Amino acid sequence: MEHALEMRGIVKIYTETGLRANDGVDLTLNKGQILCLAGENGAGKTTLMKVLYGLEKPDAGTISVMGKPVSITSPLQANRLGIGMVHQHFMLVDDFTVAQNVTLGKEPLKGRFSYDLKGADEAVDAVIRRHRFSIDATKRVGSLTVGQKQQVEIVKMLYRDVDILILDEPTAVLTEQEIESLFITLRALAEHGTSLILITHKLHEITAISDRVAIMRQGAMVGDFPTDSVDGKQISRLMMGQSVSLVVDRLPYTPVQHPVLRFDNVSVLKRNQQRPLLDGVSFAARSGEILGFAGVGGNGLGVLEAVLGGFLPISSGAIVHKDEDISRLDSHALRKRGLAYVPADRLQVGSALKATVSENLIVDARNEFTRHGVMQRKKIEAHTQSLLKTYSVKGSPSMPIGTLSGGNIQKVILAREITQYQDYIVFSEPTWGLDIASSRFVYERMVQLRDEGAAVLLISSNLDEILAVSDRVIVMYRGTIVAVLEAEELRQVTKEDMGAYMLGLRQQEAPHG
Amino acid sequence: AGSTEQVPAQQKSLSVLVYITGVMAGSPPYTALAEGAQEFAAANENVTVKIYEAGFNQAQWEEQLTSLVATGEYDVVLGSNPSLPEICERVGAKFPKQKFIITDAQKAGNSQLRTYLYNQYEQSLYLGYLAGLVTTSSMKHANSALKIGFIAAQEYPLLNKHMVPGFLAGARMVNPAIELDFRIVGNWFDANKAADLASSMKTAGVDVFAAIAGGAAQGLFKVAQEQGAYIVYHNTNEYKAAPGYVVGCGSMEQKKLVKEILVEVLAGTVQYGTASVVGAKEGYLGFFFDDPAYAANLPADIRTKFEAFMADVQAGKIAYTLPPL
Amino acid sequence: MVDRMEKRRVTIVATLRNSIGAVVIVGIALAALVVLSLLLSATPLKTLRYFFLGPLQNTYYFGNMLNMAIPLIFGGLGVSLAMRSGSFNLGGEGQLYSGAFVATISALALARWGSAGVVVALFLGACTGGLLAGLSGVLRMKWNTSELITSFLVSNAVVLVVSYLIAGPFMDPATNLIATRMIPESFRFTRILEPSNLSSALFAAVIAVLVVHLYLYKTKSGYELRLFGLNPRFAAYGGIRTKWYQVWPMFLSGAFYGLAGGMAIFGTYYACMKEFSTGMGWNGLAVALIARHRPAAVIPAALFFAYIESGARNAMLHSDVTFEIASIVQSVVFFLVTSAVLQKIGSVQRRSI
Amino acid sequence: MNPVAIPVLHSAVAIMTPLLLASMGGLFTELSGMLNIALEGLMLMGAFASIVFTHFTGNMVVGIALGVLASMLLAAILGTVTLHLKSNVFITALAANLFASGLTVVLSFKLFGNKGVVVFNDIGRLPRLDIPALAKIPVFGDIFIGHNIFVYLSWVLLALCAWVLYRTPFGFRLRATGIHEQAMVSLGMRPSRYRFIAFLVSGFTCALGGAMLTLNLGAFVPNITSGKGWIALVVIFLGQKKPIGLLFAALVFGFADAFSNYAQGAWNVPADFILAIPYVFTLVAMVLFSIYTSRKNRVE
Ligand SMILES: Nc1ncnc2c1ncn2[C@@H]1O[C@H](COP(=O)(O)OP(=O)(O)OP(=O)(O)O)[C@@H](O)[C@H]1O
Ligand SMILES: Nc1ncnc2c1ncn2[C@@H]1O[C@H](COP(=O)(O)OP(=O)(O)OP(=O)(O)O)[C@@H](O)[C@H]1O
Ligand SMILES: [Mg+2]
Ligand SMILES: [Mg+2]
Repeated sequence: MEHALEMRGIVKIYTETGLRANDGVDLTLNKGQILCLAGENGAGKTTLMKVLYGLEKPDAGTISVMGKPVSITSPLQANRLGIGMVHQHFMLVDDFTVAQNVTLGKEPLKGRFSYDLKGADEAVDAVIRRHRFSIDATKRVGSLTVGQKQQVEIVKMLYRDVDILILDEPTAVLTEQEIESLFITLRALAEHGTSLILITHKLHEITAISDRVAIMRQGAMVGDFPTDSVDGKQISRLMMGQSVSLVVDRLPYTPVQHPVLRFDNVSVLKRNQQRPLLDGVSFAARSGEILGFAGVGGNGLGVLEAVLGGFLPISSGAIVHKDEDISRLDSHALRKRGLAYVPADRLQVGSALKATVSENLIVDARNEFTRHGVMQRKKIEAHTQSLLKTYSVKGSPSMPIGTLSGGNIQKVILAREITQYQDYIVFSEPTWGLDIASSRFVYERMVQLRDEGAAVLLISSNLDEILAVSDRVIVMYRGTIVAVLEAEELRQVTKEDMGAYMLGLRQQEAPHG
Repeated sequence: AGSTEQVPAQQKSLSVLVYITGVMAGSPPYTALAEGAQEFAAANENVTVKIYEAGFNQAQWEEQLTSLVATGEYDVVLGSNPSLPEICERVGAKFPKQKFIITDAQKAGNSQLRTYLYNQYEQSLYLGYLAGLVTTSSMKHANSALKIGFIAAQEYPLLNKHMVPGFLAGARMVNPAIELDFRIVGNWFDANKAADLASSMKTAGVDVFAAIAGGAAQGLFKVAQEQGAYIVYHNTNEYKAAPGYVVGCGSMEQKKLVKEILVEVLAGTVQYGTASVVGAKEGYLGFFFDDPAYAANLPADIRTKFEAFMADVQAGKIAYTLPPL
Repeated sequence: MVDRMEKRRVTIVATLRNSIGAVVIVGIALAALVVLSLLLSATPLKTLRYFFLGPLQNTYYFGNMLNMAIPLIFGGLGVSLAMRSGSFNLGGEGQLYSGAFVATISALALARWGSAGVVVALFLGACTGGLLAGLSGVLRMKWNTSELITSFLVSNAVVLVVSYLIAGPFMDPATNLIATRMIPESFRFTRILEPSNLSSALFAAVIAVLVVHLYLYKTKSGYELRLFGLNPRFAAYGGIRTKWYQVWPMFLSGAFYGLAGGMAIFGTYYACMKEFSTGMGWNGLAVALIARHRPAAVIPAALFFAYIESGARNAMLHSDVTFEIASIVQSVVFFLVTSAVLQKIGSVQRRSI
Repeated sequence: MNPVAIPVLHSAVAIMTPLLLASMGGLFTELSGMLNIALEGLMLMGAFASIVFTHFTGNMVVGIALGVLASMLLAAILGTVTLHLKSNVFITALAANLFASGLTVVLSFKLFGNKGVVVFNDIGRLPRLDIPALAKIPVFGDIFIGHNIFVYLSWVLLALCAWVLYRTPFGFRLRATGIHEQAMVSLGMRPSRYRFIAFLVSGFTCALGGAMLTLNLGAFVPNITSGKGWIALVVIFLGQKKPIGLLFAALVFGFADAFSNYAQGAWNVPADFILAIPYVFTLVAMVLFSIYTSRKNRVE
């Protein structure tokens, strides 16, 4: 069978840090094959793909496509060679519609010069329907949820009918349902002879979708098997050096009844938005529990996060922290009261990519490192060093945090927020794009906090995560609470039931958190 | 008290610095100053001239003049600006042998300094008188309104204290009811803004204009020709700038004065320490009667009235008090 | 410990690389000057000599060059502060001019106070500039009106008003210059390097650079300011007062411009002349950009700028170069001065295998 | 309608035209993600070159065309230095302004032996649009008819400009470049190419704006643009970076300026204050607009 793609001895060194992100990597891909590229955070997967897509110039190595040796110096060339890439981070123009984003650079014309907008809508709509996506070609991308944005990225490539499609962690931000439909699409593509490279950290996804799995570790290729010849344990052992399970053992559930944080009938309205973003939401987060919030993108999880973080003022109702009304407080005031919060968007909200690791680490504890308004460099240095050690972050205090891999960035954020926390802490999508080890690390920390008596609020669109670590689960639909599950009920509940709640097909009567 | 300088040997070479406080671009008086000196140098092979344009920023004039004087290359500095004397005094204090001769300025009692002040009040007076005659006349583009206009690039003492009041006073000698519409462009080059101002003034009833606006005056010339209005112009012959519409041009004999000054310098007879006011009587301010455009553009009755007035001015028969600068 | 040393080594290497790049740029720029003067000057050699050596040929020119750099340093610092916080201050002209004016009239009013008056007057001048720029900051904070444009508009209006005040109510009747009265002797900075105009304001400038550097990199407020500039959403998330950092840096940058004006008066001119500061605001901005908003780099940038400026001035004074030719030559230098590509030429690709 | 307003509005329409033209080109660079402060210099270049070439070729159309080329050449230099030598666009643009102001005078000295005003008597008046039928329409006719062709050209160009930006692939790519450069790169397009073209466009329209200043006058005055390029930049922002917005914003400034010209005669307030009116007026408009927009999308 002919190789669609063959990479030999790829070496990529980042001159700023002198780090060998790829160190003589070989990779082959057959026609119509789905290959999963796995590996811990910072293993070099994205780098390898950037090399293939012409975004990074390799320091050594050869690439041949469809048997022909090529040198790919720009994405333009990659496109010409039929290679398409869906990036780990969105490459979308928010102000444009879906169709305009998809057709950008390959616009249908009306006459000789003018852009056939209608034609674009139709063409893109056709692609969307053919692959059973759920997005509207005429909608502004800015108004979409992350899940839908991810779909746009994929449609972008399908529209360009590429022969080799790279997807860098496309599932990280998708919900069960979205992932399911994505996989159907990908299989269909493979049937039609498209070859796919899919980067993911989730073992069951690897087994579910791939024909072959290639595993990277510290810049090198450490394994390459037919998927059916290996099981999850082996894969994770190859990735991490030891096998990792996501089950974390914990103390029995004995929450203090008195709530730390309470929402009383909270609503958020916004001009020119037909329905409320949050609609009469009431719940209480108690000390010593992990309270999970599940929901499909677009149903208020992000809003809830924004409200908890103090970015979005509420329109009615009250938020009560330790018997004090904090409804009107902004982030600044909330932080003063000890808000600890791991945001979903770790790159835009959770960190300043150009700032150094230590500058990122001390942002909400900065007062502790100042005397008479002057920063105490030594103290900060020491603090950073120790945290980097305890959280085993690959990176040094003076590096710009932007040069760390996704997993390491998240570790830095966790370290910061956990040190900051006093009595409650918010995690939003804490394991997006994290490898198993890192994910487990996050869960261990969450449980540890809970066992120490924290009220942990976990906002996540990842059902396995919710079900794995929550003591109670609140399901959101269209900005309202449709179900609250605990104890037995929670242990009984199946993913299907959850799905029904999340899609608004089913609803508890008068659910109260 | 004037202190006469030692008479030097006849063939002594002379090096002159013409210090332009601004740029020659678009400024007839500065151009005349420079050309006068250059022509004199051309006529006397032992005379050399350096022209230096110091730019519009008055704050930098002293530093640059100091740099030039410090070289000791120049026997005398020629300049033309009311504010130069005080700068020259400060620079001169550092270089006691340096001599300065400044026109368009007034300062007595410094033995390094000789000044000549053009009586711009007087020129504005007779140009204003002509404007008065025109606006009250029945000439083609003259209207019934008793309103004349003055467009200036920017405001400065000589303008505010001599030219504008003189212009109005002159017009009021024709008819005390005449009003003056005075407007500012804001800079020396926005000719289109000047044009907009001019047409706005035209709609407000102005039919005769004067302008001290450098390059921006182009805008006035354009509007005058397109919309029909008359112009009396200071210091230079600009009849051709708007043929048929420029009805009178005053003259300022900067070149003549410069050459006479340089002759005195060569002869060593400069009355340093004294300040003179020169005007129509002395023959340094006048009017371009001899240009055919003058006779062609103005009806006989106006010309006779104006020439009579001019004669009186030159004879010193017109009574006015020169406002202090 | 080892890490510390390694870090130092890296930074040294980096700075060396940058300086090589800078040299390359200056080299090219100067080469361009040679070509231009060959084209535009009848006495190219003379022109070049005065252009390059003029500013250094005697204490007078050298002092004046340093003096020219002083307001550029203050202005450059101001802009750098604003830029670091993600604001753009295009109002330098008006802020500097009004600062100078207020400092001057305060000095005249406080004539009797002596040296205490100097401090107060400069402070008031700085506040004036600060408030003008701060206004743009407030507008951005409340309704996110582009501070870039509002500062520019405010400045343009203010320049006219100040000019009116100088030529009108505050004009010194005793002079034919359009200027205020002279500030009292006791307010004038001592001249150093006579006969040049250089004054002790130079030390103030150097101190200011130090202060700003320490503020930005050593204080909590400076840290917050920089983070806000790097990522406003992160700053908000981290509990930093984002509203404050839309106003405060603008205020500071205006204040430094105002100070630049005051220093120019107290150190050099002694009276506020009409439009004396034309161009200083823009030049301060240019200096900040050449220095890539690094306070420490503002000094060399300002000196470079002043060197080019006075070089041009010198060629005008002593050769046949005119005003316009000088500005063409300067423009060529500015075309190249910030080029990153040329910077790279200096940089040695570092391979660690 | 009162007799004062008509002439004021009439001259407002004329005053706004060079600003509108320049701001159109500026809009392209702005949308491509660059703050282009070289509009002033590009205008000056066009102003000088087009009248000089008209003088030498004796044909206004050819003259303007060559003038446009000259300005685009300067824009190309600016683009190359900024994009390919990766220089700070603000500094290079300042340089371009300095360059234009110097070069125009040097050339006019070399060509006409005069550093000052150069009057070209051989250049006819700009053709005007006088359609008696339309001119008769009461207010409209008085305000919009009888201007020189540049006024109407600018409206046509504005429509064209809107079409290019919102109805052609180029327009979408240009705007994408400004909003999300990486998105363009990842689709295999070169942002620098679109930015370079944007520079050329700004050279093109600025030249026309400048040409109107000199040809309208039949003379070149050093520094004749006197800050109009900067106002054009303001117009872009006040116009919310939208073609139709430019029209509105340019009119706001044009009106304020025309009004201040009138006010100088009508009020006795120090001229400097009245000269400040356009800036203050524009500032107020700017603020009011941003208040309006911030109110519009706010969480209640
Ligand atoms: N632009 C850069 N400059 C310097 N180092 C970089 C840069 N980009 C990535 N790196 C480093 O290269 C290594 C590999 O990064 P890469 O993003 O390829 O890892 P990854 O396998 O994609 O990890 P993840 O699963 O978290 O995305 C990491 O250690 C990262 O810190
Ligand atoms: N921080 C915020 N400020 C203002 N409006 C917001 C904010 N977050 C979300 N919204 C609005 O709420 C709508 C739905 O919210 P959002 O899509 O975030 O819900 P979600 O379920 O959190 O989606 P996701 O989980 O993908 O973030 C969005 O269209 C957006 O307009
Ligand atoms: Mg990756
Ligand atoms: Mg009349």
